[in-house]
Amino acid sequence: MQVNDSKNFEPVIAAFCCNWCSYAGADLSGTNRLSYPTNVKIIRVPCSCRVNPMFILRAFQRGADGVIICGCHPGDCHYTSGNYFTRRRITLLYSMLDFLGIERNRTRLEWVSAAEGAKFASVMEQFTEDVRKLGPNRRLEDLRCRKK
Amino acid sequence: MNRIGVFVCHCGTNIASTVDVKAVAEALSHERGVVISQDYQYMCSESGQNLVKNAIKEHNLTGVVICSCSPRMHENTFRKACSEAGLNPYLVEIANIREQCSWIHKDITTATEKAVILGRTAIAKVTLNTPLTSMESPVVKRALVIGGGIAGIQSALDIAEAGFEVDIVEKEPTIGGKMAQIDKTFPTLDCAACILTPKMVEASQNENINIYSFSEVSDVKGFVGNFTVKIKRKARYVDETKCTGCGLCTEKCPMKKVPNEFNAGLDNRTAIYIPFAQAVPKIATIDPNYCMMLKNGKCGVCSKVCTAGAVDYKQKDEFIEKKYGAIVVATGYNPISPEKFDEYAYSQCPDVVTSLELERLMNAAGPNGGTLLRPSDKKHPEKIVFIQCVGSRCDDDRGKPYCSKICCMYTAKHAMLIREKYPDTEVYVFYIDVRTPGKNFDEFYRRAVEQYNVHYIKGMVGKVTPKANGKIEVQGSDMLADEQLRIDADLVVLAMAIEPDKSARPLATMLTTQMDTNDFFTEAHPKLRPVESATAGIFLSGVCQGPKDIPETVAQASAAAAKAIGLLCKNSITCNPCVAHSDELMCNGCSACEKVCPYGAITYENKEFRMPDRTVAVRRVASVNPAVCQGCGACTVACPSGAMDLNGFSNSQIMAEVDAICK
Amino acid sequence: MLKISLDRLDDFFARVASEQSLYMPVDREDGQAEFRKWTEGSKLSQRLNTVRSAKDFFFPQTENLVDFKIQGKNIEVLDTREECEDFAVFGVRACDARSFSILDKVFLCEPVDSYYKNRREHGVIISLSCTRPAETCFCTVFGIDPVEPEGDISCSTDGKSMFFKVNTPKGEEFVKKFADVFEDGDPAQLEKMKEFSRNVFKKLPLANLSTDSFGGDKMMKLFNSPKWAELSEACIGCGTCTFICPTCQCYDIRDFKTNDGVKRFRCWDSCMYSEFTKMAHGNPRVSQLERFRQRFMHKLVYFPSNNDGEFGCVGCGRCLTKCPSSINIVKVMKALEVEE
Amino acid sequence: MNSKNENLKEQVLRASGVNVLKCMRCGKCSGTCPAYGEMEYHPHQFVYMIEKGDIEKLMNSPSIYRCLTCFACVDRCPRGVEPAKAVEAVRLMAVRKQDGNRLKPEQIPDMLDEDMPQQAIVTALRKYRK
Amino acid sequence: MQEKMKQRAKELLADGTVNRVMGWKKGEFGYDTTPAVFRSAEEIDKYFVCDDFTNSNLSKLLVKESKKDGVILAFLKPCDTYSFNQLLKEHRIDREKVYIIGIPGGPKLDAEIIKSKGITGITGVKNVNYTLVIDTIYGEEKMPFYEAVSVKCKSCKSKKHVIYDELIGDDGDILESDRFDEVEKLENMTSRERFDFWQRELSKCIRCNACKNVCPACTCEKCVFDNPKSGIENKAVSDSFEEKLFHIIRAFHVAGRCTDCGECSRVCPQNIPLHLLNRKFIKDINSLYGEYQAGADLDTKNPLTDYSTDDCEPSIVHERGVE
Repeated sequence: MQVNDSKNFEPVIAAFCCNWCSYAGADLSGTNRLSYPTNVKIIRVPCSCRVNPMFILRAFQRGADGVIICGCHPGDCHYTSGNYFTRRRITLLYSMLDFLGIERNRTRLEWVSAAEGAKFASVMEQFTEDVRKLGPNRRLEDLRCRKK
Repeated sequence: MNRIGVFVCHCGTNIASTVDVKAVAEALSHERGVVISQDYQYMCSESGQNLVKNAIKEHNLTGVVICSCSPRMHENTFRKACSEAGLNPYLVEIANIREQCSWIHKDITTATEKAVILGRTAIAKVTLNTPLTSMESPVVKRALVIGGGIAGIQSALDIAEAGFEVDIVEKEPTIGGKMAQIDKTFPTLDCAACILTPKMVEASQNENINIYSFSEVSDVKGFVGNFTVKIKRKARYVDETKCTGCGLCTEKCPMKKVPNEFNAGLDNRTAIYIPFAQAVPKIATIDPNYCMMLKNGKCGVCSKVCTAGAVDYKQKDEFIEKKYGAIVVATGYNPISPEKFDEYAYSQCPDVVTSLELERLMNAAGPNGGTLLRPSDKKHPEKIVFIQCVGSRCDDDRGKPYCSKICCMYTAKHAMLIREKYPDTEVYVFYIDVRTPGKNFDEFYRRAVEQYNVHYIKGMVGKVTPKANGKIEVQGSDMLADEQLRIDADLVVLAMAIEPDKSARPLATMLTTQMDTNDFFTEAHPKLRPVESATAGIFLSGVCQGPKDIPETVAQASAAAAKAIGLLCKNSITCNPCVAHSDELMCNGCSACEKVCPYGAITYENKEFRMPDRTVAVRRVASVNPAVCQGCGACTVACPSGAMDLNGFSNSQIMAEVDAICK
Repeated sequence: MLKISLDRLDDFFARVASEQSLYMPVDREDGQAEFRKWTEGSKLSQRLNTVRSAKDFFFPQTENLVDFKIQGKNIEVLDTREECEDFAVFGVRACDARSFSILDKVFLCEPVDSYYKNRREHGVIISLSCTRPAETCFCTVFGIDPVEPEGDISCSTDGKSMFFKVNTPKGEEFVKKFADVFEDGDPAQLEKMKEFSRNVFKKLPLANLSTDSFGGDKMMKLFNSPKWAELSEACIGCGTCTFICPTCQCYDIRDFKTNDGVKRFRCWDSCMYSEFTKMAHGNPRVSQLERFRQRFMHKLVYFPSNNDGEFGCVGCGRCLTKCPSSINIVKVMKALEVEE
Repeated sequence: MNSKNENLKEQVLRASGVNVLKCMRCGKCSGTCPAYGEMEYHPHQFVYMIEKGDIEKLMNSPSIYRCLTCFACVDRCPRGVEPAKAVEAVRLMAVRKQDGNRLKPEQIPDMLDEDMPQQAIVTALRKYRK
Repeated sequence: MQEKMKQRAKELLADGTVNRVMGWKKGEFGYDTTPAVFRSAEEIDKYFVCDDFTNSNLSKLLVKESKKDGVILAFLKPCDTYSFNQLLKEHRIDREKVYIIGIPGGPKLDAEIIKSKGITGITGVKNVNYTLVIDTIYGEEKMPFYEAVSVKCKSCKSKKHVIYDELIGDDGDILESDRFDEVEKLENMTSRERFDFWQRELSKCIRCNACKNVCPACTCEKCVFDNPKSGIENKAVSDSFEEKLFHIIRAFHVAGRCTDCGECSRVCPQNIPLHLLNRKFIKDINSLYGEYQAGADLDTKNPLTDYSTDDCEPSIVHERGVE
């Protein structure tokens, strides 16, 4: 079980990955045995543009300490334009979260192609470290869901 | 009540060595809804699949979770297996405990913990899965080819050969396109007309092919397998069914000062005209911009001389509507205008010509009957300078950022042909790079240099100045010699960049296909689906997708045809059931979803609804065409009311996954 | 009569707060007042009323009823109720003070609402008489004397001292507990002030509002009045009036899925909401007209008909100030009265 | 390449705003240059040498004063590289090093010779001396 | 002005151009005006009002009204015409059913501001040369007009009507407003300060839904917060997370559609500066994707349903301003 005292803090990280690039990139990092922290749990979505801001907030509500969205590189979207919409929506959402005083490093958007297994692993490693430094998510949590 | 079966795969030792699979199966057996939780050596093996199938029957399962390798590997395998056992294939979820767990984590305790969470997440999702059925949508067994150049002709012939009806829509009075204007083809130097015109005739005679010349596509509705296309048949003022193509009218027409497009404007034609001798269909067309009868009602000569009584000054544009199963886009290209490049003096000097003009100057059917003469004084040019990359590889708005691909080769061709026919002519080619990737291409270029002694100069021309003595001073740099050259030439030939035809952009909008910033159609995948557009049922043929030479164009045309044939062969199309759908009761009709849909899958209709307050109201609501939707989900986020949801990746499913992960 | 001189009032607050929670109206930066827990330096607001009423202390917007702990396939039920600690609310105006008699009728009749009861038993209401009413005040219409407010203890000031009148045994106990801070005082001056205040109330624009047209016996006539359509036209269906109302008492019971089970809680609900009392077939009141009518019929007709003629409104005027469209019970009463 | 050159290159790039990496070595700049014959290093070489970091060679070359700043190369470069601006930046570097050493009007008559283009003199007057 | 409006309304009713008139109705105390539909000249004579307090935006009510039979006349202030246009763009209003008369905008007054100055017992308010003369039961009070101007009018963005059938009074211009100043002030705070600010403000929320229900951009047939299927439905705040979720999602849903009419802040019973959330989105959209004013016209694409291939990356959020 993950222990959430500040000394031994293990962040919970939700990673939304698009099926065509980033999920395949994650698979590749697996195939190449490139390790990244166990804290990262992947949710498969058809396209990064499927990620509703609701999902991100839901994750924070339920106890996630960081949320990362991964999609195809701009221009490479399987659905031609999905990730362009993602980029606008998520930029604005992250900016709003920042405006509300939520720590910036809890959210991230990365473009990871199916060939970038190594990038996937290093992005996850880095993101987990950044979130770990921030400590548990307290500014956007639902107390009713806090782990005892 | 859910009855879920969990099956944990060892994948030999791939999973089992770092994940305690038995512990995972045990832990997941306590999850709500789980009635059976088992582990097995190789779940994807036949006996593994049988294990799952038997469990489905024995426990009457309503959902299956396989903890194994990536769904990208075996999701389909397990879906098929479950389907065979009578469970809807979309009630299967895969927990990826190999690529995402056993392969990347070393510590067995934490890896097992993570595997349990991934399993739990899949269980949370499968609990909300609904059975999905793939829709079938019928296919109209007819194809439309837009554009009647070599690409369109080839695609049409191939589709027709396979036994399907094809319509070609060509905006000019004849099919043939740019290839009809070309003299010889590289690298074989065979005559373009000799190989193209038989194909044109073949197209006109094939009973499966129907040519709508002098026509344009004005509206496209529908989706893969079932497009409804409105075609505008422009008035040609000649009855196609009556005209025999005898050409008498063109001889008698008093209006003889119309620039002849076919000869790149180097000579004139009449107001009623047949573009060239081998035109298909060979039918006269009246140019309303020049015809005196149409302009001021005075003349009528053609009508008088026509024995067939085909001339009809009262003809109007007509619209016809037809259904098609597949559409092949072959709208082709045009060279860009040299007007913007002042330094090359194109507009100041008639002896600065474009390559296409040179093509006509050298053509036996051209203005000079095949003798190469300067347009200005009809003298034989003794020194000819070719300038490559005019407007290609250009970073500013005068030109195009891409390489036009064909110029290096046709310039070599021109140089070679000139040196062959007129050995006393000196030929210089200014180039940046000579690009010759293709079968026999480099050999061809080397032949021009070695055998025909064409002077290739690495460098660009900076300035072209027409001089009083009729010579043209070409000032350019020779970068290898590091000197500036001045050549007094008699003829300067500009290898203009090519650009997609202007009709392509509005067409792309009608077809809801994507284009790049240069107006080339975007293929569905640059490597793996190069002849399909991202919109299902629309295929790309020829230069409309990117610069190509003739063999490449023909190859792509046939490939596009093959794709279209593959579609037309089917009686119906099975659609991916993981598509968006709108809850009409919640839809506001605001059009946000429509605007983000890359496929044009969303349409609106006004429907009558019984409202919660028991009144009846007509509301504008969205509906998704499942045959067109590809399931990206962009609309689900654009929709503020949440009326749009995506099958297989619904809001509630994803949120359940989030909950399970964060638990 | 018990009194504390005004300059020693803060000492009194500090004394009470040292032993139990004390809430009182304090000013916010935006010029409105709200009940806050007393801390060192808190200043009693001079405003007439708080945005939210004192009902919140006894019937909070949300409260947890029971927890279910779910582990695998097992469900464990956890009663989360605890005995409430003693607390006092100071500065409750006459209207809010009367609201408790209305809420009590709802929550303390059989079956008794143990959550509400628990808080009522432990909370002392110290009311404060009004001297400077607002134009929106119409408590007198419902027979409330703003100068002699109800509550466990009622306070009035003569400008120099705060006088305390004990009304209930709970109040008696409270006064005894803090007996050391009170002095004895002569309320003569106070009576004069009260008389003055009563006269001010008579001058209020809504002082002459009549309740004669309302009550249980006119139920069907009022229900069928054609006026509702026009009245409800501008209602945007928000819950502002309900949530700031001291007497609105409707709630919904809902489940919240936590990471390890379910929290069953209740939260205020508003009859103005389209989702109010939603059942399998939907909300029985399908239009905003019906929902709008429900709220005022409840306050002016249904409630009095079930409760010996007592109206469900105390005339605090909050809905008059806060309604986004400025529609309110007064406009409703006037419109329906004309018809009468 | 030593670090000093890198530093100079950095300065030239910053001062000129030119992106030398956009050059595709077509030579059109040199093909169009009216002062080509006067120059030791030609416009395309300027671009290439700046890319290599050979700034000092350029600074010491009279070429920098032969450029007429006619901007023909800027106008015609298909890649938008703007060689004249690069030349100008190198010239500026050289001049800055010479500090206040400027051309005075009275010095001009001595300098005039047959070959020197009028425009070059005007430019030199406006700019600075060798 | 009011008389002209009444006159014109009666004319249009009489000649059958319209069968209803939407405007405002007098209240009890001279400041509490109610949006109302008038059906006859008598009603107009008796109740119609347009004064310094008629600040509510009528556009949203036209969604419902334009579904009824006949044409309705609506008096729209400049800011209301933006909302109207935006609703038109989203196919929420039938243009044919509405006859718009553009009327000059504010500045309109906010009675709450007058009351917050301690003035009470109000029975009438008059504007005498930009001094408010307030009758109260305690006697006459005075205050400068501009001190009582409502928050939304203080940073007016435009006095230009973007849609109308006719105008009463002159059309104005788009203004240079300081409406982003407050947003900027917050942006310049530290993350912690911003968090504290919003925690303090949003914790006041009682989830009355007034902001949502009054908002002309919130015209969903069924709001996600009322829909049990959405997974985020809720009736009352139960945890500090809930009100953040509500306001973030609401602001996000109206992003690119919010015309900055300021109704949300006007109606908030707790005076939460909700408009700052919307303005933050507007400011971001303007600076990242080019100037965009929702409702300004019917053609420009909503930046959230549009894109450019060279849009900035979200990391821009991480790079600018103070953490």
